[in-house]
Amino acid sequence: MTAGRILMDAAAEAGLYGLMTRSLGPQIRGGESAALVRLGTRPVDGLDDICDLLVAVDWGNIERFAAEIPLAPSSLVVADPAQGPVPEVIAASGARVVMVPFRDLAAAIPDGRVNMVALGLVASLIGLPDATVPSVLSKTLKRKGEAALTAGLQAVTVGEEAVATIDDTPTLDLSQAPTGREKWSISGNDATAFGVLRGGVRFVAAYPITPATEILEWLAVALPKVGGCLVQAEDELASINMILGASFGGVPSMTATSGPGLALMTEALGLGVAAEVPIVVCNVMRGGPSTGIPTKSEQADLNMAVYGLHGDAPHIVTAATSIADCLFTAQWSVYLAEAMQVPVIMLTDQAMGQARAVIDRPADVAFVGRRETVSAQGAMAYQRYAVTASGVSPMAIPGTPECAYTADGLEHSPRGTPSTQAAHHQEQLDKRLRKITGFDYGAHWAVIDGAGEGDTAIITWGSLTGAAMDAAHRLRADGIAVRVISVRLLSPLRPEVVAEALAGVSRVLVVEQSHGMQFSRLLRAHLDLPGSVRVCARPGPVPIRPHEIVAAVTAWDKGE
Amino acid sequence: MTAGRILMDAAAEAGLYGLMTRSLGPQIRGGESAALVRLGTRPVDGLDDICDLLVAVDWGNIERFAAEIPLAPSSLVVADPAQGPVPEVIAASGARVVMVPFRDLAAAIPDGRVNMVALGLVASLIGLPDATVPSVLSKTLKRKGEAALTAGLQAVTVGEEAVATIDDTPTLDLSQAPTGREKWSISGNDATAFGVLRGGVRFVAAYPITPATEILEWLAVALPKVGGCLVQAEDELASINMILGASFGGVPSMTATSGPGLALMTEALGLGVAAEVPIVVCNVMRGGPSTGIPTKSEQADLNMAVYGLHGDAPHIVTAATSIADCLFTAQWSVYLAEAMQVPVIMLTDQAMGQARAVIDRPADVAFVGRRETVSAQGAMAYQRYAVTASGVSPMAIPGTPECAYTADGLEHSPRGTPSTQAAHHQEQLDKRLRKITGFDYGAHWAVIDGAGEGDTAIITWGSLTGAAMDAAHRLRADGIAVRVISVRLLSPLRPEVVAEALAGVSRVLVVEQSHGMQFSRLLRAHLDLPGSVRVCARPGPVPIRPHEIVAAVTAWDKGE
Amino acid sequence: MDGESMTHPNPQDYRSDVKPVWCPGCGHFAVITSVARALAELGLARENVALISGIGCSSRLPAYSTVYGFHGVHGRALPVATGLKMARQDLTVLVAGGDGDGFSIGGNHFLHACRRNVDLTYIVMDNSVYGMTKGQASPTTEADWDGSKLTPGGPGIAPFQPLEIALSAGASFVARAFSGQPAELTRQICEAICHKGFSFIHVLSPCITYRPEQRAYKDKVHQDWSQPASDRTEAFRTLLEDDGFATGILFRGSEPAAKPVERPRVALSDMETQFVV
Amino acid sequence: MDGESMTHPNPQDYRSDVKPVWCPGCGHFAVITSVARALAELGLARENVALISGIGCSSRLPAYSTVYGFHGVHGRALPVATGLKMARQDLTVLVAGGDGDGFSIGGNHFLHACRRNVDLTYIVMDNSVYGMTKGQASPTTEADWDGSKLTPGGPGIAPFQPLEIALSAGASFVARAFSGQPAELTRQICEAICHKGFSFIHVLSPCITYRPEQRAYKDKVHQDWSQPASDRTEAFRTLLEDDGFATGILFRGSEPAAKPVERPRVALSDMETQFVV
Ligand SMILES: Cc1ncc(C[n+]2csc(CCOP(=O)(O)OP(=O)(O)O)c2C)c(N)n1
Ligand SMILES: Cc1ncc(C[n+]2csc(CCOP(=O)(O)OP(=O)(O)O)c2C)c(N)n1
Ligand code: SF4
Ligand code: SF4
Ligand SMILES: [Mg+2]
Ligand SMILES: [Mg+2]
Repeated sequence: MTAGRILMDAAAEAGLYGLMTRSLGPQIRGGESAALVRLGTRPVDGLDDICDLLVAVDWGNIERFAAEIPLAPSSLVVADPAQGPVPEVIAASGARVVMVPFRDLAAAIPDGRVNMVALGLVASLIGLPDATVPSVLSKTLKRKGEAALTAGLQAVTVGEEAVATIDDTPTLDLSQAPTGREKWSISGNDATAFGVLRGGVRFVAAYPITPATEILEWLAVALPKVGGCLVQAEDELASINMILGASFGGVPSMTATSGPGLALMTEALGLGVAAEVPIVVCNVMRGGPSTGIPTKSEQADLNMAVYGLHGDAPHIVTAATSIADCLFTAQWSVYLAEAMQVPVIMLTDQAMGQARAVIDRPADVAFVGRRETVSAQGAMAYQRYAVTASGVSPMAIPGTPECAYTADGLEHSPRGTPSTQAAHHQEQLDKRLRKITGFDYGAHWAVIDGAGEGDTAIITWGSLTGAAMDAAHRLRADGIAVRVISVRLLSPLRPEVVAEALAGVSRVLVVEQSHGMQFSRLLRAHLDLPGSVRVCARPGPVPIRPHEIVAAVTAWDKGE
Repeated sequence: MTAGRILMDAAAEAGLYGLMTRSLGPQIRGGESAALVRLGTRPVDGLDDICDLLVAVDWGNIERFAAEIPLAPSSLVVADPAQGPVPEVIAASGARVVMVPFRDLAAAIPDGRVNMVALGLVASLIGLPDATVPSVLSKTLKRKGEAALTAGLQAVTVGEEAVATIDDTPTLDLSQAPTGREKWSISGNDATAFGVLRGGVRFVAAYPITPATEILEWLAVALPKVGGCLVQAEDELASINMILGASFGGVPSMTATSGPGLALMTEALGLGVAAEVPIVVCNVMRGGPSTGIPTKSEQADLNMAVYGLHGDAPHIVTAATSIADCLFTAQWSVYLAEAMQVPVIMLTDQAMGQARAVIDRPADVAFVGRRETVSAQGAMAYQRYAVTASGVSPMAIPGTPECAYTADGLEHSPRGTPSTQAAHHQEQLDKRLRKITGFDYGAHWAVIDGAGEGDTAIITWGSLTGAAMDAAHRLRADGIAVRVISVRLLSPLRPEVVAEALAGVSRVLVVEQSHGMQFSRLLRAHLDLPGSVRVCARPGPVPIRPHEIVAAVTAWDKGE
Repeated sequence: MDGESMTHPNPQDYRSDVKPVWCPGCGHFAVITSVARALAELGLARENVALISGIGCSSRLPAYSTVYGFHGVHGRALPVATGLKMARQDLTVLVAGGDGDGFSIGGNHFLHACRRNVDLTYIVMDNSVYGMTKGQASPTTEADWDGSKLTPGGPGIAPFQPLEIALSAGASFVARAFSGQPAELTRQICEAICHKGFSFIHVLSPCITYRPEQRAYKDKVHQDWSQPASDRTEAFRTLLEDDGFATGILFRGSEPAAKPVERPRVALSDMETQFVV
Repeated sequence: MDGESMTHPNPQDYRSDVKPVWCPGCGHFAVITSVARALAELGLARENVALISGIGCSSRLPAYSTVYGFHGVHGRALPVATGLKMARQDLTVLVAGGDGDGFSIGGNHFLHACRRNVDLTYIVMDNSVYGMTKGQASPTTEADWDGSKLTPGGPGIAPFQPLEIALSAGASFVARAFSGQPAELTRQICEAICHKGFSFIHVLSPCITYRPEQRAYKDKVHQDWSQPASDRTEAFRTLLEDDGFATGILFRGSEPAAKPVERPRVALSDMETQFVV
């Protein structure tokens, strides 16, 4: 892991972009793990088809990881001969295997570590400028003292030298790398955390859960520095209700969780809808159902996020389209929640949240949550749930004189008193729907590449966006014009805008990572997709790769 | 309430069918209430368009109820002059109003009660045979002693006599009433309770909630008589997990709840899906979202029931189509849960659950839950989650030697040990989906009236079935051939069978009681409805009446 | 107790015009009256007070008062109040509800609110029954009460001990009152509001409809706890002798209330540096 | 304890071949060993025992044994076990989990399981941390433990008192053990299984990874409670002196365990009569 991160930072110093995801075994701590790094001269939002280079310092339980590390005859595998014969699953790929005695090389250096030897080898193999790794290494190992740094630098050098024993090595063309831009190295979870902070969140309550905990840990440290606070709750029922309380008090609030926690929050989300209390819940998806596969990624909480509330409970569901976009989408989500006084569920996933990317410094966007409030009014004239044209009723914040009201999950009159009357129910249901369907979301509802182009549309969402964009790039290179639509606003899904973005195509390929084709069904439920439709869906944890999307489109071309 | 029930039982003695629903005000106890009774010579599964006869013993808060009691110029309103002038909302309907001094008449009798006078009046007005009301009254008031009975009988007689002051009264043609059939008077909630008992349920855990509590109360008394038991849990999280535990132990189990409670159960429902533990959850829908309108009906928990679980978690959702059908659907639900080792959510609603009907004795159906189990096997050979062709893996019940396994919500291998491997995940997801999509549900997936007939299909579900059937009846009488499909198996919605039932129509009218058109969207998500589609949807609490459905179809005919 | 005071307010100023749904004679009437009196006595400005509740007859309280209210979902009043107070230290936050809401479905939040010691005043109107859902046994119902069809013959479980649990869980103010003695109840509410930390008042509040025998509470209660213990162990010893009908303030501790941590302020733009490569 | 006995079983017969995910040195290893030993000692047939858990490192226990197991969701092991035992009185039902699972998200079920007194044996492996999610504070964590980024500077809350709460809530068997003393733990598990009613064993079980300082537990524990109290008040008095490291069986009550009510049998067809008009 450490080696992977240093490699990526070093590449960033050389002007490259990068992405690093991790795959862990079942052991709580220690045990096997794999770091998957992709580097590029353009921003990297997803993994590539195959792994060009695999450095295996040991083969422990490689079967568990093999599905997530695709190899081909063009791949180069560097392994330690002391770890025994090349496993069948690797050999079967046809990849070229070369041997480097990592352990022996490391053992020859006092305090030498195997992963540092491997790091030096990789950096040199792909041709990173000589100074970059040592430079990052000295920053990283600074705290560990002089001896550790010396050992690290030595090990790296030994690794670099070992490259000489390998011929015909893959390299990166660094000349294409942009220079002079400020680069950030950030994980999706940190980006989400910083995004909600930028959006104005000042209160968080939460219960830890994999893979969302890092969002909370980042905010626990950051919030007190901006006058806010985080409360660790006894469970998710408490955390969601705590943020409803804080937001009722006028303070923009959020929590983060994953599937099982979101399931426990749906009752209170409905309360947020009915009582019109803005909150943001970031749900970092993992493999489901039930406890499922906590450390791996999937896009299968979409149904619950969109439909999981009882009664007619319109609310907003957004999804980040990349690690960098976690920041934008988080900030936008806070903005939407506050503007419409409605709960927003923001979806990301493990593949995004726990991965780290080297990206361009994200632009500062203007979205800061701002709620329509009232100041002191004539005595008792205040109607908390006034029926307005926009559907948004100005909200009194405790402390405002003459406007006290009771927020209520019981159906109510405009004033907020409980009512069982059909007319009040209809009126409030209409109002709560109107405020979110009539809102001007601008162009942010989706990220579109190749707008208006071609006969084929690829429509996707979330962490598959990178693969879809890559696929489109290749298809265009092959002369097939396609457009890619990655939907950021999953609910309310606005049929008109989706239809407009699809106008002119005769084929739609839906790409998603769920066994139940949840995204495709969601689209169908709201609009008639034009022309013929195919779905490229697979459950987690193995992500859909660009070549699979390319293949799906070209198979269609061939009439398959 | 009592008077309404006596009236209905008396009508039943005369061979009539009936339906009684109640509408309550907000007071916890006492306060205003209205009993709506419909009688007929054919089974009555829904309310009619208008109320033929309204007996108002007082006008207290009539505005609250007016929307639920439609009047027309043809209606007869009988009111007590001492209660003041006829309210505007009643007068505006154009109904004929006649005055009867209920209170004075009752006051003239020692211990005379107003509602008994009204009962006598109504029974006589509609022409029930003289003996029926006294006969039911003596059974009902038996426990209250001789004096109460005498007072009751006297009051009824006084009421009957008061009819002489009214001319041109509505009567029922009793000659059409079938005779000699065994009739039951049963509420939807009692029917559900008896249905699950027939299905084999022997353990229930629950937390009280309106309007589901009666199911639980009935079962609390009945279960010990068949060797079972009911546990009142501390909350819904406990109750759903308790029934998972009992069912893991081999005992068919269920719970009942309403929207807010179901919201708290979704995490554990997902566990039931992943660990393959059969359970039945009966959800009696009330107005939503959030606390909503607890005492009134709506069909808006459909989304949550179908989609409300995190991850890809295929399970079964059924819906009763009438009060009588609560019995069948409950029993069938237990059968399905046990046969497929899967959670079943059965939907009914307040309008069905808390209403009472006079019906023909329901047939004894053969569906009794039976689980595929294993007996002692060779040591350690047992695979709890074996991948089978049907998708159903035989289950070992604790107590069976050599088959001990661990039921798990973590993804697992066929043996049941935790696994994060893509292949295991795919295999188990496939299996869990296959077992419910490949099952032979026979014709029970829907109640169909007029199969294959006409150009127009009305597709609906739940407590609107009666109104849809009534509407179809009238349309046919007007020469418009229609078919009605009321879907009992809402999930998995099987596109082929629905399409087959719709074959040949060019128009589909979807009828449902939800603001968000949840049923219509569910259908769209799974199949292309043939021809043109219209949706007749309205939130609760006012049910959709037959004439509205007729109007929707005829408007179409007129090209509106 | 925070926020500015009103000049000589009247208890009526804290009562709204919404008609309670309660049955005539319900013990809960005296609780809303006592809350209004206490707020008037302390002269708290209405806009600086929030009254949070869950679901149940008792939980209807907020709409009947003129302070800010939040009528949430069943069992979750304490978390809502905790979030509000942690985000808005300037408000006085009261929480009200029933024995079902607070000790059954809400039991976990009760435990953790006692421990957390956020400055809230929690009033539980205990009638040993679920009034709202028409009379089922609650955690404080006697083991042999057979008034509910859901538990024929009685729940058969030893009743929940609210004060013992509150003390064990770490509540810093623990009292018991009877709704039939509104003056004492008012006094306790005032003291609880003034106490810095989590205050719990257990109010015996009869349900006239489903537990008519609770009318006899008035003959059973006895004000024994005239001086609050300041030592938890001592309070425990007192409680070991309790018959469930002693009233008064049992315990008042001095642990500091939980508050958000204060840290030097940092501009958002300065936080960005941690991401720069 | 129910069901038939095996003849001279070996503790190994109760251990599965599944490799634990635990870190080397984790306290939980000794707990599965002790459970296996206790089952062997009592000679319980594997098929008549069920081991139920929630989610956490500790909750992984079931898969490592050869009895029937249910690895449910986080915090809900007790209800699963309650349902199982109420439906299947013939089985011996054990429940195992962590301090987060049992006292944080599962706190309400803990309270009500203690009250309900169903015949279960509940073993909580307390390491005062959430091991599984990589080291956050749990309810039993010290107020000033600053090892988690989620609560910088420490959770700041007085630790939850499992034994006091269990006693207050009505548990009928309450004990504490240390996973470093497996013989005593085994003895307690045997006694708890044999006890008719809800038994709670609080096991101090170090998390070597996130709380390495807990290695010192071995120097802190002291077996003080050699004779269980049979009087709840007496047990309470003992507990008022507890430093959190006393081990032994604190209390053993004699309230009858909850069981399904027995009623004369009625045929389903006879029940129909109530509906006939
Ligand atoms: C999640 C959920 N479950 C159940 C209910 C039904 N319910 C409403 S109030 C109540 C109990 C109220 O009892 P208590 O808190 O003692 O208040 P009381 O009415 O006695 O004052 C219940 C079970 C609900 N509203 N929500
Ligand atoms: C509903 C839900 N929320 C959160 C989690 C994440 N989670 C898994 S285990 C755990 C805590 C485990 O701590 P503990 O019970 O003390 O067990 P330990 O790992 O320390 O043995 C948490 C918070 C979850 N699985 N489900
Ligand atoms: S039911 Fe009981 S608690 Fe509810 S309002 Fe009536 S008397 Fe009060
Ligand atoms: S993290 Fe702690 S509790 Fe979990 S296995 Fe490792 S040592 Fe044990
Ligand atoms: Mg109560
Ligand atoms: Mg722990």
